[in-house]
Amino acid sequence: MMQKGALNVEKIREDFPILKRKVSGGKPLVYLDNAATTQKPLAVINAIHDYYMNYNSNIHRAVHQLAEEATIEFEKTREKVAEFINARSTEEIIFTRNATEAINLVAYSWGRTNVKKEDTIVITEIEHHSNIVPWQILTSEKGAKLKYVGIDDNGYLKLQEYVDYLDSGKKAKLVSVSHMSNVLGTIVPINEIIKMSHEKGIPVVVDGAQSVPHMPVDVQKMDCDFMAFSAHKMLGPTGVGILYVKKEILEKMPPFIGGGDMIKEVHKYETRYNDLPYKFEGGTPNIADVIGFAAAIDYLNNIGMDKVREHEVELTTYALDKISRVRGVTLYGPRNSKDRGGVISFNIGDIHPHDLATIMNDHGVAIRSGHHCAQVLMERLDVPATSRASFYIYNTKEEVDIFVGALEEARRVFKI
Amino acid sequence: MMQKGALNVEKIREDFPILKRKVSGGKPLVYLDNAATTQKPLAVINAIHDYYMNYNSNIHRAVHQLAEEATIEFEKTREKVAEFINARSTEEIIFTRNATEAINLVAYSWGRTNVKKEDTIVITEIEHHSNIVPWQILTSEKGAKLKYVGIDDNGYLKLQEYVDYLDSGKKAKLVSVSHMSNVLGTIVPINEIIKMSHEKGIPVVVDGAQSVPHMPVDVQKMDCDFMAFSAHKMLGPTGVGILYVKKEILEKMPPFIGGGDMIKEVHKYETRYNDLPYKFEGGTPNIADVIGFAAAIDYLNNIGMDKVREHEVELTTYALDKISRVRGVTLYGPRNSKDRGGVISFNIGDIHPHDLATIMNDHGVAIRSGHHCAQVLMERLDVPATSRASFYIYNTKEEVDIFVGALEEARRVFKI
Amino acid sequence: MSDDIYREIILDHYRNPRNKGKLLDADVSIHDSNPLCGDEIDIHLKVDGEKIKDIKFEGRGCAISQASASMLTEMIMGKPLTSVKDLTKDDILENIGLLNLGPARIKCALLSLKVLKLGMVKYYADRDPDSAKKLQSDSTGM
Amino acid sequence: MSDDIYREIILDHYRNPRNKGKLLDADVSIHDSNPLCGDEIDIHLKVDGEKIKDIKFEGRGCAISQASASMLTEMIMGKPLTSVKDLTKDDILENIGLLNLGPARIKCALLSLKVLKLGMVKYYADRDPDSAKKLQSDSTGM
Ligand SMILES: Cc1ncc(COP(=O)(O)O)c(C=O)c1O
Ligand SMILES: Cc1ncc(COP(=O)(O)O)c(C=O)c1O
Repeated sequence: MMQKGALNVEKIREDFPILKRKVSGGKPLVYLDNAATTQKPLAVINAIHDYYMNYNSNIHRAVHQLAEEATIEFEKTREKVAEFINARSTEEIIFTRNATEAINLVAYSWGRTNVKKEDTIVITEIEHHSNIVPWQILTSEKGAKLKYVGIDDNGYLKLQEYVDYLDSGKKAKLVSVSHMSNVLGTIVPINEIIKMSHEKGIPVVVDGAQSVPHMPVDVQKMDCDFMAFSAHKMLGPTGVGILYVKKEILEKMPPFIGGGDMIKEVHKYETRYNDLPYKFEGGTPNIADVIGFAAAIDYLNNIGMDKVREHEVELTTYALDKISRVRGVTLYGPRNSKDRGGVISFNIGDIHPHDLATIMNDHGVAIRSGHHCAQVLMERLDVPATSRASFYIYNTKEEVDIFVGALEEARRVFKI
Repeated sequence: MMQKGALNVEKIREDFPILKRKVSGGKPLVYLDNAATTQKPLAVINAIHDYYMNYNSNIHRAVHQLAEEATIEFEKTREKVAEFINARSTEEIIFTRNATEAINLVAYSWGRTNVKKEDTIVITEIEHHSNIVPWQILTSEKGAKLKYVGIDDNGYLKLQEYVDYLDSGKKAKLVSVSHMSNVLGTIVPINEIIKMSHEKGIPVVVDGAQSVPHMPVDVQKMDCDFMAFSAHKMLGPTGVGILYVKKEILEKMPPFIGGGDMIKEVHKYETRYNDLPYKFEGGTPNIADVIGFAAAIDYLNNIGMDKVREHEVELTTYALDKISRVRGVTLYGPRNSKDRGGVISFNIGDIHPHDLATIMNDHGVAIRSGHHCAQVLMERLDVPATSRASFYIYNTKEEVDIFVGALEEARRVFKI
Repeated sequence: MSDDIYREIILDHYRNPRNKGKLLDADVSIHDSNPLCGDEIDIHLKVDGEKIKDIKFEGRGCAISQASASMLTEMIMGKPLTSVKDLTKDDILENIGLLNLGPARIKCALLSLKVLKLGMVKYYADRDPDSAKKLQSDSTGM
Repeated sequence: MSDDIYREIILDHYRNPRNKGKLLDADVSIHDSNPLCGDEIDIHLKVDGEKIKDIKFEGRGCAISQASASMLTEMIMGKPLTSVKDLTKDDILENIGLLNLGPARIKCALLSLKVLKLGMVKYYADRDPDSAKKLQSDSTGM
């Protein structure tokens, strides 16, 4: 059956050793927690292994052979990342620990330089805490304001609210918006938002943590000013985030983390900072994992991001249909798979999501439950928590069936 | 011969696969760049491998089995780190990307809250850029001052300068000092510095990047307020730094990186932060590598940090003696191995350190050359750069001999 | 497994919580949430000399956290403070009959105990600083 | 390998650099350093109509960076700007006879060319913005 889909999933699954694992006393693992972090193909695991076995070394500053090899591989990843999102140059690619740190870098460096008292930063109700808290900290420090653009009851962004806001002559210093919701799956009309914002001279930060792993993303076409995402959500290792910044903006930003590697010359009381992007990478980087990330990008490129998206649309359509037939289920977010990613949030009867996740786990099904680091959205949906199943390239319709079967089991356990 | 030393180095070497590598067309690798980063034992490489093969998952927030397994292992590392440096509790242990980020966390969070105009922060001439630049940024932002304690011509800290400074009634808001110089190897009298500082109510940051990997360190005995170090310099993976902060201080610090995981409750315009230490760990952590780091700590504990130190003193004594016999060599730093770590900086004739490193590399010897991220110290020594050989548990006297032989070769190539 | 956890009594306390609500003349009220999952519990205590005269809780969250809170209020209602002070994790897990919870779900089961301990920290703060200190340290890591 | 790199001529230029020093009436002076190793080069240019009338360099660093700078000054002294503008990495590496340098040491060899390009960016900034832009982009990544 899988052969008919966008991807040869059976073949892909062979590249992911963990998928052979049994959990909960012998159940095959059905991993549906991909929005939190994805599994890693052997190629990524081996790349890290190979680095430590053969050429582990600190980079940039040394002449010996291991250091040269490590430096070359490390910088190759930067080239691959730049190409993957179609940045103009590697100078625009900064490695951080994760998407969260990438957004904080913007808030600390660009934000503290540019945001003044009474300024407004615009975000939305679908944001992940990582795209809320840094702006709360910044605005409260500066005496600036935070404005939320709302969503409608189907989980779509109320773009008109933002249009009206701008039309009324109100100003914004910065807009920071998630490209794809990690709860509802909603894909926001990012191109319009950016176009409208630029017309008023407002730069835009895109939280691409959920979009970059799951669909083709082109920063030049999109014309965003900043974009943040995490390697671990796209087959890569933990500990690597990426911040893309347009060069002309980056050139004017003061450094964030001060230390080794980000300087050109340090004197007692003054310092000349390093060229881009190194100015923003203080200290020894996460060398092994950055190198491992290159293998993840290769893997995704081999498949093709169009195909990744196609597969997820197919699977999401199938899953939405199946889940909606389970009695007592409430689904959140857009019902049209074309408008959303492969992230399905729902509740069922009065079963709390944690309890549901526990029951799912008994059946080998790994889903996530809770607020998904999106409590503002939870308040908007007026639920304390949701359950969330999220897909990636290795998930199958058969797994969706197991998941839906487990849902029925949960209804039995809770006697609803 | 090794059997007579503090460690069974032959046996240890078997645990480090990379040491079997040949470089520069067939030469056995002699890795003497350990102050930059150390090699990793198989146990560490396998721990990371095992994580990705068997239980990779995001942590803390999920109920499913993989997440539970990953969370347990992740938090086990925190316990091991706390025990390793004898912290009072795991609440005092924060995972960062590297030592650099750890120091920046102090500068941003504690520093921006406590340092005011005209305040003085005291550091020393031996500091690594990672313990200079964050304070330059902070003091220049706040209109505060930076004061350097000097060193004498043998590379010892001029403690008296600091004594005189305090005795003259001058104030300091914070002292931040490297426990062991990454260039000279100098071990500073950290207990005295802390005692003197505390008598005046001045908290002390210890940059333990070079000391924690190489000698027993006990934060309670030392009574430091903050300590920063990096896993990758002590057999651990890249991408993991540790910040230790006394709980009573940490409790009063505002957050640094805002985002997922570091919050308790997020509302639109206000947020309650998480318990310690999570409040300071925003976003998905570097899960695999933190878990891998536990294996490094186990490895060092198995050997015993006393033995590690003993081995390095022995090797350093041997190497200092041998190198000082090479014609044209200038050695920097204390000559008594008891006062220093296994880090030897030197120059030879008019051979620039980069050229020397290139020649060394031809002989399979990996040393570092340059300013070692310590340009203030280079200015003090009045050299543009030095060559540096640095040791760890797997290095042998035979390797020192190969290194010294290569030095003689360099003299021939440069005709001196 | 799930069937062992979600026994009749747990579902009953979840759906029909005992002692749920506000306590207007409470001596101590305290709130905490489980950052890992967002479960929330408020506990209100009325202390009469040396015993718990009345207790109510408010909260939202999973069956385990809410049933555990409900069962906790029944367990300690009218009990002397001295014994309540020393309640351990195991006491609670036994009380609700769940001894095999994994580390994530155990936090749910213990949230109400944590809140209770924090409430008693508040209560003892001036009256008996040593007990307050001990309770505070008991509550961390729960 | 080392013997191939540190040939007589490289050591000679390193120990007896040509055109080293300041140029008091320079039209352009520019400084840069290699952040990876700290090598520093200053180049001072005197431009006479369309050609390099005089060039001097100051610097400190390794034999490769200093010899390369010294040899560069000899190479372009008196040459028309138009040809100097188009100098490539390979021209330099050929000039110093080092075609097999690894990525770290190649930065040493090219530092003086980078500084020269940056100097010409400065020179062309107003005179010929297009050339300035091209030179700027040539110099990045060196
Ligand atoms: C003394 C000292 N401090 C700080 C650092 C910075 O460590 P990292 O690059 O891992 O942040 C180093 C290592 O380079 C060091 O030697
Ligand atoms: C939309 C969104 N933004 C940001 C993040 C933060 O990513 P990380 O935890 O890797 O920093 C996530 C993932 O949790 C996310 O889904």
